[in-house]
Amino acid sequence: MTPKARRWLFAIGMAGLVACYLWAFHGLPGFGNYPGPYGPEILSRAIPETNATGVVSAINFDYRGFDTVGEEFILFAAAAGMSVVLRRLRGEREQEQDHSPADEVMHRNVAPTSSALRVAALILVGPTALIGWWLATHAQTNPSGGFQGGVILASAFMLVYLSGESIAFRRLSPVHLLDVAEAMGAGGFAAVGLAAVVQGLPFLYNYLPLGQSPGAVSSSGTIALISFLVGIEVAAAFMLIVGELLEQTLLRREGSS
Amino acid sequence: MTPHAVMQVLQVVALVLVAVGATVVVRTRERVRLVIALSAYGMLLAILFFVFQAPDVTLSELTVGAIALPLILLLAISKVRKPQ
Amino acid sequence: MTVFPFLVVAWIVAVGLYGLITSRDLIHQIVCLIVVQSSTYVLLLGVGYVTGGVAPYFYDIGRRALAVDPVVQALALTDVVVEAAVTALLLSLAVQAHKRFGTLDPHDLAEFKG
Amino acid sequence: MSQLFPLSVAVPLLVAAGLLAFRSLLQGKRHVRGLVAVAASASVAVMLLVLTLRTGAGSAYWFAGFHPSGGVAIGIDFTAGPLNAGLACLGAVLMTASMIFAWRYFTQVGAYFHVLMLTFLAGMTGFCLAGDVFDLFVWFELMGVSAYALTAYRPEERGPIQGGLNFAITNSVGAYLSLTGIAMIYGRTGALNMAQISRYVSTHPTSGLVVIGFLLIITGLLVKAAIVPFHFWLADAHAVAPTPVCVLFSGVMVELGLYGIARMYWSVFGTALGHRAAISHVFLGLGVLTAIVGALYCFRERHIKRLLAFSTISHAGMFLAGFALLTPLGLAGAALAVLAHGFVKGALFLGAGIVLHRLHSVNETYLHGRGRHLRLTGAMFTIAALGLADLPPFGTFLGKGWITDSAAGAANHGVAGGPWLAAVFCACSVLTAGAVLRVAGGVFYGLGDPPGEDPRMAAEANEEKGESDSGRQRTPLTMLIPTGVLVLLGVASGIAALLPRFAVALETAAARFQDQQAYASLVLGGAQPAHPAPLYPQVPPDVTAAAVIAALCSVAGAILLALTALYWRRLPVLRKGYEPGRGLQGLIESFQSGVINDYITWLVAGVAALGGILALVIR
Repeated sequence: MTPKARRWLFAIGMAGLVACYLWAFHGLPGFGNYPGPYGPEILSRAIPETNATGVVSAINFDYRGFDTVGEEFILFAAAAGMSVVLRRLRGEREQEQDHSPADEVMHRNVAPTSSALRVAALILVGPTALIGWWLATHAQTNPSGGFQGGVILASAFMLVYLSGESIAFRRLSPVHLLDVAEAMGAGGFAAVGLAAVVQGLPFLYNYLPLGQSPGAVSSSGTIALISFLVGIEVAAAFMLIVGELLEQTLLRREGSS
Repeated sequence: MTPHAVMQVLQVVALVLVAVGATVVVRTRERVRLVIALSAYGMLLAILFFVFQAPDVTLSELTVGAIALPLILLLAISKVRKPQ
Repeated sequence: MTVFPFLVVAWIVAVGLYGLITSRDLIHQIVCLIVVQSSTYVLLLGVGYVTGGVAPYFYDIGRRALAVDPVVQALALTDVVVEAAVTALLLSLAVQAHKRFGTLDPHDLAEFKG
Repeated sequence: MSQLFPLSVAVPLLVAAGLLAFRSLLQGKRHVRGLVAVAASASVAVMLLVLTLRTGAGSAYWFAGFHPSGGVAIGIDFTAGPLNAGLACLGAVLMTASMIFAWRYFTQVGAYFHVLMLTFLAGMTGFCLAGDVFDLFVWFELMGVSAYALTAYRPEERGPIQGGLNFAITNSVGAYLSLTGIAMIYGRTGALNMAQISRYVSTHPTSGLVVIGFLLIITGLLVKAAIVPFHFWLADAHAVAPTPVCVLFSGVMVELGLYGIARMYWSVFGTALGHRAAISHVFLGLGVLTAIVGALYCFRERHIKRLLAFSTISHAGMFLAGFALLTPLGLAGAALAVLAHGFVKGALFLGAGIVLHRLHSVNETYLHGRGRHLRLTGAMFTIAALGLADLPPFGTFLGKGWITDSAAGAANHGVAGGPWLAAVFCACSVLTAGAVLRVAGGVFYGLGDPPGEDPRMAAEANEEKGESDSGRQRTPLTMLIPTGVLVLLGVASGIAALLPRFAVALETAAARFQDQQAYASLVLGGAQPAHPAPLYPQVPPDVTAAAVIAALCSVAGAILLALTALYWRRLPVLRKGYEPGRGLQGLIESFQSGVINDYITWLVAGVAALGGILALVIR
């Protein structure tokens, strides 16, 4: 198809699609008039049933926890898929498992980073990791959860890289350990669900004590546990993703220097 | 102005910014600028979600849309800069 | 205001898809795909909004306060993860394609048809 | 039994996580890894088989124990009926077969292969059983992400990786449009559970929102099902993906898209959309168009994997036509045809995999006569090709027979269809099976004239070299046995369908699948609905003379066509410089030039066109 023909076909098609959208929006209640009943029903049950004051987390890790199992495994499959796709090409490939990835990087010239940036980045590592940890463990009370916490935890490690310590990055995130952590996070989530099945309860049933008062950090049973596991899985998956791309970048940089 | 009216103004402003942001991202063809535009777009979306009363989504959009994704993109771009 | 957020959704989809079909750079196309997906977040949060509602967190406010729909927020969160995963995988495919053929132009890549 | 619901998804996921966690421990122990993965997949197949046989009128399972209250679904549910659990079971069986096949297929099967195959399996199972539209989307995406990665498995080899990219981008756009539809429907009904949405939309006046919501939700599924004009990605993905993965793409993933469309129509939107005849015409038109386009593309293809992929597109069109008749018999026929096609097409792909493994090419022209020594493979490939041509007693014969019988009596039901559908099916079967038989005759028996030296051929010959382990002189049993078993299962499905008990059960299951009210009360009320007896058939559908004649015609036609294609140079009419299929090239390129931009343009245009048609017929 010529670009011109394509544009014309697209223009007609898109006009039709937008018309479809508008026709559908016409049938929606106006903005700000959400009619329910799903949301209000959950809002009225969440706190008495789970002792979690963060209702979104209660949905993500309890009411619709099964969605989150799928979601974690999407991330899991994507990280595994990246490892598959980015496996080094034949020419660059060393014999598998001959030496650890850290060794490979040791011999490379990494571009120098300015010392001010290094210091700033290193100083930020601690607080960032702390924030990530806090977010991952406070899903039940605050607008946070394993997902956001996990990404921030991963970015703490990325700061280590930014500080120029890419050797340290490789040491901190050897691929095997990350794989294990990721599998533990995602698999642990599924295992928490299966533990309920073993007890004769429905999958993912919230079988842990809910704690005495709503809003306490130790409240809400499996919600907090699952959020923590999701945090591990997300942090590991993101570090793997970045690590895979980083390794590619380093390989290239070496090739060109 | 009542709080509702203030909220509404904020929402309209955020929506307009998001619409403009999306257009800018799509119109940007140079790769590094594209990443910067995408990061800014993620930030705008985060603001929109905040005024939509969704702090949870705001936080993840900030961490993913404005930071993690642009970072991954940058790494990928540095990988494909020139044919070897 | 009653339909404005939804019009923005339609606009985002339209520009995202426009970018996707006119682009000759895979990286740009992947970014356009992110834009298309971002329309779904806006739509999800838009349909669940309640005028005058607060965020669904009851740590320090009364339990009976009017709140926006928490379900769409949970869905949007899931959606964000899906976006990150799909994008990462697509980028790795693009990197690989570039490595092999030295180009990211879909038209050039189509020459290597199997 | 109810615990089988979560186990059928959780087991493959946990095993996948375990394989990854113990990756370094299992380094070099490929047999342990393979055994664990095959065992997991086989156990899922058994669980789903039990679920299929025991579920009866259908059953629902609520995760985390959140049962619906007052007609509002609080949590997420899985529902199983014989049709959807059976389809998931087909997926698990094909998965097991292809993992066994892969055992010696790759020089080294990395842990990631099994991990991704198992997440793919979990995605398929979750998709089949999900009773919640957003949950459906999540499993759809898990299936998608695993499939994109598997497509690009072994990217070291020379070959077009952008097949994977085209696949991923087209499917993602479809999925996001689906999600948009889900959000729209949620904005009105405040529900994500299919039964709850169905109750809302059938008791409220049908607005544009419902029509477009339905259209957008099925867009992602139409893309997955490779229905014209959403089909372009499929052949690209098949050309790149490793052959064991192609078995799953063709045998079950495409059919899952069709299942999703049927589920959305029959469990959610059917009553609201009303106007049965109009909807029926729309889907029948799409199905027939897809069947014909797929068959034409199939016949002109020389790359065996792409050829088989186009044959899948053609068959997907026929299955869609079966669903579009909106009768229990049509749906039962489609279900049976899907089952048999899954086995037969799986066997054909595995046969192509053996050819690739032994002869290092999937180019039909290059392979001419080179497969003579692969006698067993050739025999199995040929028998499976005849199965594709509806040879009785393959299940494809009765499945398509039921569809065309139902179409012939369509006038009585006030829906689209007619005796002409049998002719269309026959023509498409002749074309696709003729192409496959041409391959079989040329490659395994050296029939036909040796092809002239094609300058492109030499370049293409080594294209696929090395996807597979090379230098072996024998075909391993781990490759031959799964292929043979799949051929046998294809025959067995047809013989089973000749038993009155099985046929009645299948048609009853189809009738229950089409009972929207019963589904809603099963899910939301938890009750097995009591039904007036006459709703369900008591007598098995006849094996009509028309169906037998049609099947024999298509077998004979396919053989004739294959021979004509092999010996066309000797035919006086065709001798003068005519090359079959070449004239189409320019026409095809004016529609699409193999770039993702074109695919997305057609996707948008297709959705808009469907929206316009639906707007006209439903008001």
